[in-house]
Amino acid sequence: MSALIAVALTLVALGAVAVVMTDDPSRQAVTLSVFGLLLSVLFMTLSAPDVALSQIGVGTAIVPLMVMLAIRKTRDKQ
Amino acid sequence: MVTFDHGVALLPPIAIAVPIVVASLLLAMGRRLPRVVVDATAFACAVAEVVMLAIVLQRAAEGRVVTWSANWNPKNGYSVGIVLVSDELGSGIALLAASLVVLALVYSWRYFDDVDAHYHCLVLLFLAGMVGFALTGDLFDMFVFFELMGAAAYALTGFKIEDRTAVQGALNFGVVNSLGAYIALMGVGLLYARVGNLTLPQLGEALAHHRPDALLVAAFVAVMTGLLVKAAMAPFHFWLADAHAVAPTPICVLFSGVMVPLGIYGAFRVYWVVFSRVFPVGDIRRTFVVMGVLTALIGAVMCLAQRHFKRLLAYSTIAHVGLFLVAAGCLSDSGTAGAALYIAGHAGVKCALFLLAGTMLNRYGSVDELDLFGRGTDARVTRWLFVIAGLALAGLPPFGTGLGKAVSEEAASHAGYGWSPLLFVAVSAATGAAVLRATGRVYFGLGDQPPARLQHEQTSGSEEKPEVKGLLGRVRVTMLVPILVLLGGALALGLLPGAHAAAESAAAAFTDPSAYATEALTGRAAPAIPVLHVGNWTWSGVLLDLLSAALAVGGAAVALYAARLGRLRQIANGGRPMLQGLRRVHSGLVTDYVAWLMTGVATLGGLVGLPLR
Amino acid sequence: MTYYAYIVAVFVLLTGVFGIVRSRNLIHTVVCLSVAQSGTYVLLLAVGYQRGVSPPVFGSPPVKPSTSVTDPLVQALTLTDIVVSATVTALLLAIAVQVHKRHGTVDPNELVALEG
Amino acid sequence: MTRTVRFVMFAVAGGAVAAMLLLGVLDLPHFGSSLHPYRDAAVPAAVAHATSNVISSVNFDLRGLDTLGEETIFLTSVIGVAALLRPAEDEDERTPPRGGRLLDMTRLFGYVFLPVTLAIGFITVAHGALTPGGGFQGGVVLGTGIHLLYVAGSYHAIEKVRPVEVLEYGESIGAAAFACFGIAGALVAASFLGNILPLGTFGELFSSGSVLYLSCAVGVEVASGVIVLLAQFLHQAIEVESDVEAANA
Repeated sequence: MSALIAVALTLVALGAVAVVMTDDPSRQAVTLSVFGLLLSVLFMTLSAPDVALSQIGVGTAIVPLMVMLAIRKTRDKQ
Repeated sequence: MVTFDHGVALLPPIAIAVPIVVASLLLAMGRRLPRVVVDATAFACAVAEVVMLAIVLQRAAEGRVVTWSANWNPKNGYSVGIVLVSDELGSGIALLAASLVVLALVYSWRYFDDVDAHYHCLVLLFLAGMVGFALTGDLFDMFVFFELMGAAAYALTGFKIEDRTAVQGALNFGVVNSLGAYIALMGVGLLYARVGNLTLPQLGEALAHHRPDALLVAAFVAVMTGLLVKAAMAPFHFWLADAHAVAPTPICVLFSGVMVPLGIYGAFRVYWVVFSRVFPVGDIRRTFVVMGVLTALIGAVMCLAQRHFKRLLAYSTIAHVGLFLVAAGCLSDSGTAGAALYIAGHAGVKCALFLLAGTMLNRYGSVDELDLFGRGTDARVTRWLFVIAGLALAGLPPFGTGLGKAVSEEAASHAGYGWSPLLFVAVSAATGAAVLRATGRVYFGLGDQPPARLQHEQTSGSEEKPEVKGLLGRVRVTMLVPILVLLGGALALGLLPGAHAAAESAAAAFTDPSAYATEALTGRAAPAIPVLHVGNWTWSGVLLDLLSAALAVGGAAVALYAARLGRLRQIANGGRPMLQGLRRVHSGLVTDYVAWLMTGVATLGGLVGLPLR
Repeated sequence: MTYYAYIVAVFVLLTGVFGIVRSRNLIHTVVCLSVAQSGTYVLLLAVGYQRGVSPPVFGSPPVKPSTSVTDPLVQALTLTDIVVSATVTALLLAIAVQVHKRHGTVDPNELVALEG
Repeated sequence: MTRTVRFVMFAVAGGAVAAMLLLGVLDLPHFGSSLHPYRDAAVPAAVAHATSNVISSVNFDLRGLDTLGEETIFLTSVIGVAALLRPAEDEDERTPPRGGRLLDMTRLFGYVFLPVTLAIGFITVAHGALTPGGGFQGGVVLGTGIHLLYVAGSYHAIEKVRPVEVLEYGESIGAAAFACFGIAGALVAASFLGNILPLGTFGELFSSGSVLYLSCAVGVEVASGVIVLLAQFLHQAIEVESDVEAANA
């Protein structure tokens, strides 16, 4: 179990770096969604299914969807 | 049978819940109701809050009102629940919040005609957040209500979506405050890991006389960061000028009058109950005083350098925050009392000034001091209100600001900071001078006609959007009454014979962590605090207050006629590069602000942690 | 492993902050803020974790309650934290959309309405 | 400040903050240890109130006040977003181009997956006191489920199944119900958010007293709120056009 947690933690850390380093706006929503998924995996390994469930809904669906719509709205039309 | 005391103990959570219920109803019904009903409902709700909180305050004078939610009262000093602890300062600042909301709602009667009840809903939810934050005795619950205040405040700041400064200000405010809150949450996590509970009294008892190790330093600094960001301590202060300058005028009243002081209140609440028995007093006192002086000086200089009148007032709030931090940072009863009086007096005067700025905006369509040169000479009543408020801001006796300043000066001198009267006089005089200078230009046409060419690198305030449809020919009664009430309140605070004594005993309770824990965890009354029989005014205090009022008038005159004073101008020109540098630091860019925020956290960490090595 | 989870929490927080500092797009700024907040989730859940025990839920399948479960409080706090994150993100995204409309840009370093 | 100066400043300050926090976490109890005093008190407390999901017990009973605040934050942001994304004075609403008839796949999606998602959402809300999940999680599932339709490509399909005005009522009623439960607790059980309902039997659906109903209130609020919130963004992205944008286009 410990090994699994260590892997999940490492993936979360890498995911955070990936989100922060994503400069292309159109890929922002995708990386954020993947990061959200990695977090919920981590929460499952930490025996927190309630939190994982919330995180899947919020972190991988609602927030990325809002981000996507905001990006769509703010894209420069040239 | 519910006794009266038990009934009072039920009031604090009800005071949090009532605005939430009313806001929900207004959200559902707002579109169908005539505007006057929406205004009246929100107003009635805020008045009910004032009544409830006044009852709690009345009772708190005899001992803290302790409320455990959901019947989870502690057994043997341990509880799994959340506690609300209303002492005099806590319920007092909650009462201040509710009163200011009442006045803000009167002032915004028939404001923003074309939106649903959203504005009213947000104001009431903001109030719920402030009351919850002031009364809670639980660290995580503080974070929750902090975020509630934040969410409502960000939306209200950006409420004028057509105004490009407003949306930028809201963004800066939202990012910086939220980041501060998340850093604070890291601290909450660290403390929970150490203690295994989250209520302030249980944290305080568990940590009393604990060795200040690295975990506690990190936790203290992190939690303080969140609260001091709200309090706009330098270098966390950047968001304040941006948000205050652009928010709707009645909202500025709530921001400057009570939200920012709530940050200070929260910081010192957590310090006293949880950490005062952990760290050496000298280290923490030095931390607060150093940061306070820095904040006061930056605020005063930037205040003098503004032409955007609301931004000028915002920087003056920063300057005063610095003074409050120095006073409360002395970590003595009288310092705390001084800060409390000063905060209350400042709320009256500063809020009156913001509302006056609103009348300026709604009559002339701008808040730019240079643009409006001589435009207000027809305002026979309002202009004198500006003058009175400007003098009161500088600390003219017998206004409450003067009383708070005098008590603070004495407390700071007593704590070994002999130079403190100089700081208090200079800073309050500078803010007063800035207000009087702007008043002189706009409402009396004094001074030289300003050059037409606009200076760059400055927010002018000429593009600020009015908040009513069409410009007003004269100031509405609903706008004038709150201004008079606020100035009257500030005056009453200084004239009320028992004000200082009451503040001293409230402060003595505030700074007593073991009494707080005893009452919260055992329900036993803590030993009563002997009432001090101190008068309001001392001769030295009155003289220093008069001095700063005089300096404010003189400073304003010098600023207005600087062009005619050749030598002075040369001296002023010498300081210009420094001022330009300071201006450039206040860049309006959120990326810069976050870098500064980290610098501030590191500084706090250094000031608290390094002496412990 | 003793401290790895805590270190990752601090790392994620500071990575998010770094993202804000280097941001060139307000949407990205807001996203980085939520990344910074994720650090607090990790810290809280790590603090409440106990090796080899089940979650604090006894309903499905019904089991006899015992105290060898992970800490329910930090999980409740994290739930609240997630809600806060979603709501703040929503508000800030809405503001960012308006900033774009009024300033014609989403580069945080090109906003010049509030200087000095 | 130039970008370089800002980076240097962050590097120095961030390094110091990292050092402070890392030194701090090294004083924490070891990861995975068995020392959790709050848990040891919370589990019996949850059992005493016949709540099988201890997290729900913490959320709605032991620390219900936090959740009141949390749900109020949610309500605030829904109102705030509605206020911030309202059409400005200088903006027009445009009708999005009609996308022809609905694709069969979308129909399938709507008629098959939607009910499944909704059912899962309802179950999660109703069993919040028993199994993992609760009002918030279930509400999120319900609120998001409908927006799968947008991902599947049909904005008009969402508009049909999403009566925003009705949902605004749901949002406010859910929020008001939670606060009213709190006040009712104060009046009936002499403590704010105190339990006012029969506790029931541990492990059964109708157990845990008020927790079940608070969870449902949250479920209604969150499900409606999520839909209203996303509706604002969708509306903004698709139907509102400002002069600035019209000029750019």
